[in-house]
Amino acid sequence: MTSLTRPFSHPLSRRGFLRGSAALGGAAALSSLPLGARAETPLTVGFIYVGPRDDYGYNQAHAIGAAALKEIPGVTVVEEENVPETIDVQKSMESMINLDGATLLFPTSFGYFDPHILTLAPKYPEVRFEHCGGLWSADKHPTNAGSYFGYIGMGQYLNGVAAGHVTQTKKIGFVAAKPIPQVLLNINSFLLGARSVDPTIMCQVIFTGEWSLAVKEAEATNALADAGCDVITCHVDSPKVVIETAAGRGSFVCGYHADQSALAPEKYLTGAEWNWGKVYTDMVNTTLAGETIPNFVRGGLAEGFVTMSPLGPAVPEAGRSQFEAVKAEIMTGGFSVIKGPLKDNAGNVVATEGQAFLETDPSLESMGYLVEGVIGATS
Amino acid sequence: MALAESLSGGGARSTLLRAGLARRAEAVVIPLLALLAGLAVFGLFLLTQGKSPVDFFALVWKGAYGSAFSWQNTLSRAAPLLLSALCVALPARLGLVVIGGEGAIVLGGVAAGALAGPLAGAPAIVGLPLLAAAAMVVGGVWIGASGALRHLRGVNETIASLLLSYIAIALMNQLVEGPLRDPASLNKPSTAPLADQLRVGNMPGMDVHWGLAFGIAACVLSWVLIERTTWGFAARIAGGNLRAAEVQGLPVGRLIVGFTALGGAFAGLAGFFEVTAIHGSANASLAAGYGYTGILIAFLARQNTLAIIPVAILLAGFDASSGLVQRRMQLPDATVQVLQGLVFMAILMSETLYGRLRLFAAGKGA
Amino acid sequence: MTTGDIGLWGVPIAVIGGAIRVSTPILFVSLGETLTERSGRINLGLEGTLVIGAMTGYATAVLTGSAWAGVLVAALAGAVFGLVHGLVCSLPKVNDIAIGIAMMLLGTGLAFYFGKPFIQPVAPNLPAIPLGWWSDLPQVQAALNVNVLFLIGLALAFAMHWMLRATRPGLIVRVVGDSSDAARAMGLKPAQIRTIATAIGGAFAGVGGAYLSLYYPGSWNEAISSGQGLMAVALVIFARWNPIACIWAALLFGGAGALGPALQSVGVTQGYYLFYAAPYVLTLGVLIATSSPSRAMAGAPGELSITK
Amino acid sequence: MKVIGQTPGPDAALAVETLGMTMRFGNFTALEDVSIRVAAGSFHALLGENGAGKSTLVKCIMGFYHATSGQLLVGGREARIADPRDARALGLGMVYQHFTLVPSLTVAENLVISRLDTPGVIDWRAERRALDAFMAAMPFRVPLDQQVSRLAAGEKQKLEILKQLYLGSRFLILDEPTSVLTPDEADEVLGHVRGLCAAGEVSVLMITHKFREVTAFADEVSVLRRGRLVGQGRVAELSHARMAAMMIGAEKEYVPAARKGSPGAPVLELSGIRATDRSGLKQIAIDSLTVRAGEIAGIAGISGNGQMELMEVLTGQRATSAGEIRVEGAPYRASRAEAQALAVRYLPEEPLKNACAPRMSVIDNIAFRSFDRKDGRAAFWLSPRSMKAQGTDLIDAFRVKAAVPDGPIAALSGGNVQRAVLARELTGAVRLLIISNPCFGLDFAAVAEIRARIVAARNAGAAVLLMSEDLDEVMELSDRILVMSEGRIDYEVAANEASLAEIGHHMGGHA
Repeated sequence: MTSLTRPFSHPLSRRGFLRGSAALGGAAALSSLPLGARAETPLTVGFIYVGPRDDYGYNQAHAIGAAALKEIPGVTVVEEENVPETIDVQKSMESMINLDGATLLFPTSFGYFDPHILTLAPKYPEVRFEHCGGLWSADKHPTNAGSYFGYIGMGQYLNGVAAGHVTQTKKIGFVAAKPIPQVLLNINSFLLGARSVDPTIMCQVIFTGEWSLAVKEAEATNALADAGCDVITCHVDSPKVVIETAAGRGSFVCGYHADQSALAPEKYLTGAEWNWGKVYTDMVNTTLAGETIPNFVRGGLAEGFVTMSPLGPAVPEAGRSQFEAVKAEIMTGGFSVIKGPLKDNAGNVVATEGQAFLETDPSLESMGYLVEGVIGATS
Repeated sequence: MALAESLSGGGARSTLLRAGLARRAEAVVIPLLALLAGLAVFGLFLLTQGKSPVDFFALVWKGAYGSAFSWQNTLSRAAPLLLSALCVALPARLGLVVIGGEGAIVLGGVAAGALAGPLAGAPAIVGLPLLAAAAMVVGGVWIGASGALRHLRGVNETIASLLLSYIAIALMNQLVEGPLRDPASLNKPSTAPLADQLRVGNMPGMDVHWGLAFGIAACVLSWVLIERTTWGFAARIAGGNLRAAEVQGLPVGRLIVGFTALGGAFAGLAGFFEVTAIHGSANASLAAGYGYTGILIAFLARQNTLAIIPVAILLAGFDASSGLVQRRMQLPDATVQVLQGLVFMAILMSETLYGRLRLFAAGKGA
Repeated sequence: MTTGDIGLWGVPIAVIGGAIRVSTPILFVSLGETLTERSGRINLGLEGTLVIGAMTGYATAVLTGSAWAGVLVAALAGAVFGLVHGLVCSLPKVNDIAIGIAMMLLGTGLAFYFGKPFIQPVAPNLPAIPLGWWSDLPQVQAALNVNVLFLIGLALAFAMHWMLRATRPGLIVRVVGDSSDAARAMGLKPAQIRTIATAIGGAFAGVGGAYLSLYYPGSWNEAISSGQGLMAVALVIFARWNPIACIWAALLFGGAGALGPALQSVGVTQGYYLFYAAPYVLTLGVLIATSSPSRAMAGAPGELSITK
Repeated sequence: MKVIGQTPGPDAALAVETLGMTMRFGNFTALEDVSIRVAAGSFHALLGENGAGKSTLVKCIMGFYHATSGQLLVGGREARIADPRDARALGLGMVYQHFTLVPSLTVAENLVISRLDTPGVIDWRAERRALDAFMAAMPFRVPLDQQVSRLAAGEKQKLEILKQLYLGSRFLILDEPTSVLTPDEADEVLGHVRGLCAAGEVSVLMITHKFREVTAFADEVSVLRRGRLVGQGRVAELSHARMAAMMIGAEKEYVPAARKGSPGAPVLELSGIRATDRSGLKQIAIDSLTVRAGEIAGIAGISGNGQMELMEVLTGQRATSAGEIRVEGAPYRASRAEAQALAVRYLPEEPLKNACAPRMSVIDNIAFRSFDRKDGRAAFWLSPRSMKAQGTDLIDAFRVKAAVPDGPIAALSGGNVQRAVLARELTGAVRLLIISNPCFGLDFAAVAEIRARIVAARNAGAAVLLMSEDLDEVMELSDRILVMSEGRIDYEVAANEASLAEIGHHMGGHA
């Protein structure tokens, strides 16, 4: 019955985390000594998930990343799942610190940051709190906390490119949990990717209101199929239900969070996946080397934070080549999904001619609109 | 009939003192035996899973009560459970089974979160009591409505309170993501953050917020209300036999609405502490299932509000140790749920033993 | 696939389709609960039974490759849960409502515990019958793509109605549910019969769970049930312990659940939480309207603790 | 479910005989060496006070109990009856004091399901034909499609008997079959039963305590007292006085306290009261009812004619749609404050069910009237000590046998529960006492004592409204007798002018 909340990106730097900005690095250096001193001793890393760790989605993506750490000698991984965003997560973190000796924590849900990590970080200055998608800012938050996230909106854009080549009805669908900026950016990216193929394509969105509720997600998927959407993607915790239901209705699907191609091999076009294994391995290696993880870690496709599932058999040749071209362009940097002229679906201008928002642009984090061509409303 | 009467007639020859002692011993020994039986069955369950019950209970001890930290972990979790259990135990004294405390917690929290905005400038001494009062009023109205429907319309309160809690959670989502949403709460829709002076802190020398003290106080006060005041006595009569209470001219309707509303008010207070001591704003995390755990605790405590205190600490201890169990024994988080279910079943089943154990039979008491 | 946008017509079609899809588990649980309550016992634990059914059904289907084997095992698992509930409640002084809550906790706990390895694998789905062949509209075809279990559920409702009226077991269930004294005078053992009725009711709920995991939404995870089991118990009162009325209650509840997404798809986007809450408000409203403080609810079995 | 094939029932009345039947429960001997013979086709009455062993005897015959020693002969052959099913298979049937019909089933359904050999699938058309044929052959009938809950009490009793005949019983035990019937209904039903005996269809053993019925319908009578057979004989040769003497034995009959004084001013006045009954189908309509200080107004009537609802109206448990209740001239709504101020007290029937909290202690139960007042003012704090002191005193004063005064009242015997309730309700000044069936199911000694206390309250100046289904009780206690039937009071007579026949007639609503 707990409600789950999603992380969001705090795009400030698109440099890889090993190249943290000088200013931040300086701040972080202050807290590096205790960690450095512990470097020779075995490192215990704690992971906390808000849902079940094998949900074919968000939590699983993190758990796979955590599993990658178990290969590193001297590293012990402790995990807890289904921890709600209440006092429970505070106590889980403290328990990992006090009873397991964890010194590096990855509480992976967005809602774990404020107030839970913020309450504990000052109390345990020798512990590093790495939060997925948090709101860390140097002037407000403790230096032993940090945040990391990836620009997965780009992945949804590429999903849209693939979808644009496949859709016959020129209508694609999106099952969304809640109308929050991260989700809105994904919806907009999905549509704009499709519109880069055919500007007449429309995207229908349905909000389920919950991060994980199988029956509502299935109903929303059916409603999209009924409305004529022939490519469907989603932003919910466990995309399995949406993928299977959509494929069952004969729609094509794009994945999210993790690779769901096995669920619908014929209908699966591609998917935006997290690749936390790389991120976590890098972070733990940094810690083991006695260095401090920068407080801001961000990355997208280029940095290997986000990857795309291999293209499915349904994507035509033209789609494949455009997909690869756009992906290559994104990898080189400087790509903008939101660029003018662009209106929202209520007719307001959100980007004027020549205006473009890089994926790292902080204003994207407060996105409150759905772009023209999206059928749906933010409230 | 004749059989039963002849038996009771034959046994009832003992001193009052011994009989009283036997009855009291019965009320302690039977639940303890049931608890042990539940734990034993769970131990067997673990053995079938190839896990060691000894390790498990050692970890539970360590995670729940083994150190100062573990105690604080347990007590922090117990705080909301004490109050939500009262939401079940108080109506139960009138014979009502209310299972919708979750709704009162959630809406109580929303009320506190919503009122915190206008009160942002108020000093703590004014602001906090007002927030608490708002939460209690909303929680009280919500559960009191189940009582009122029961009394006025004969609607079954179990079903009504359940439906009302679903409706409350939907309302909370609608309010927190709609009219009450702080525009700055981007990816986790919430009400505006509380002003600093409206945050409730920890009790001195402990890493446990004040909700625990208020929870314990509420349990004790409820006990005094039920056992030591004429209102409580009237409620016990009504709970013991509604018709008898009516014949006595007792204000049954007012008692039903009053006790359900009081229970709801305590659940609302739990919501207040979640917002002011934990979250700092009202959001969907308020629906954390405390209301449901409260049902469990109230029944395990046999609706005795003083017994709620140790039982809540016991169950909070299971919760507190569940993470450790997951981490050390690679058991899924549902393990503790299985444990709770088995203990709950065992204690409910033990109801059948009252008055039937020879050990406690009048005249044969130890 | 050619698809036309059928505009506002989509709403009623989606609601009908949704009613059929979403109602099946509710129908099964409420039919099972009808039988149990008709025997004078209430089982509030069917939510746990539903989840156990979903898990065991899915796991069996994964392991055997047969969805129908899954349904069978789910029914068995549900029957075991019902049996335990029935036996425990046969003990004197044990509160059937509280035991139901405990069974709910235990059932979901066991289902989550043993269900972990089955979240990932894909199980074969139950077959559906395309009753919408006559229409060119894919929406209609989809809405009328009816699962066999739904049809079985309908048949069971009518069968139960007939059974309660015209068979010896049916009359016995009614006797026991209405008057323990009369039942004892006939030499019947009320506790035994209630236990059997609770076990069969549990089997029904187990099948409802199998529908969730093996057809719609068609996968096993911990969020598979959003309280359908509990709601079904309320719906039995709503349906006045009448199996045929259970069909309407379940369809109404299912249709109301489909209303939110369908309205969003035609542009009604405000207040979807409130749309999602509509079935609860509706159920509560009907309960308030049909209850009375001064007399027992019409049609209520005389021995039922919840209406006494 | 095991299907037991129907034993071809005997087609004529059965003779049943017990030989030296003895039944012990632990140290307690409920039945000692009882030998009774019911000849085939005879109507045999079994008389006895409460607790005399009548129920134990018939339960031994029917297989509910297994007699400690003794034999049972059915149709002249020794029968071993392990359980009621065996009894049924032999053709023995019992009609219970309380109906064993299933209220929500129709008459036809009740009949068919009561059979041992009901087929798994019931062919209703064939069953209906058979039932119609069966009914046609009976001297009285009941509508087959009616729900039992909608039948009148007399019809239910007829149905119980029909059911036994339908089941092929050729020996019927009737356990106080007329307790819920009007005298006219009783005469009709027993007349039919007698007719069946005369026709050789059945033999009957009827438990009763009504001499009138014994004289009018039975051939033979056996009388039990304290588990022993104390008398037997042909009814034609026994007078009522002789039967009473056998029943009561040497025990001194209780003489009510002498009445003192005459009725004073009106205390309770009801006018134009209208309320619906529990089924929601019938109306309670009391146009006018007055009870004066120092009198007992007794309301006679068969159960289910609105007495329970009237009691509920007077206790404030049932809403009225019209009318007014006045106590001492002031409007009365039965709030606790009013009841306390006006000293109105209640003794509802079945006190454990209606006037006590069974799991609370005896002391707590005794405190129900007074716990919230201290020195005449409303109190907030409970005072357990004074409750205990008061409770202990009253337990002594009213001779409540409570081994554990702070143990649950449910552990007490019926008589002691009633004494505890009397202790509570009769303490302090009593201006109005409203009573319903105060002696239902109590033993002889308790009945005498409780009736004496009621008369004492009257003599002390209380106005007493007594509702009772026991006509003897009404006749014995009342100064003035009213008859309630179908929700109305339609007959009133001073006790010294009352005629049993007239009252009985009005109880049946035939006025």
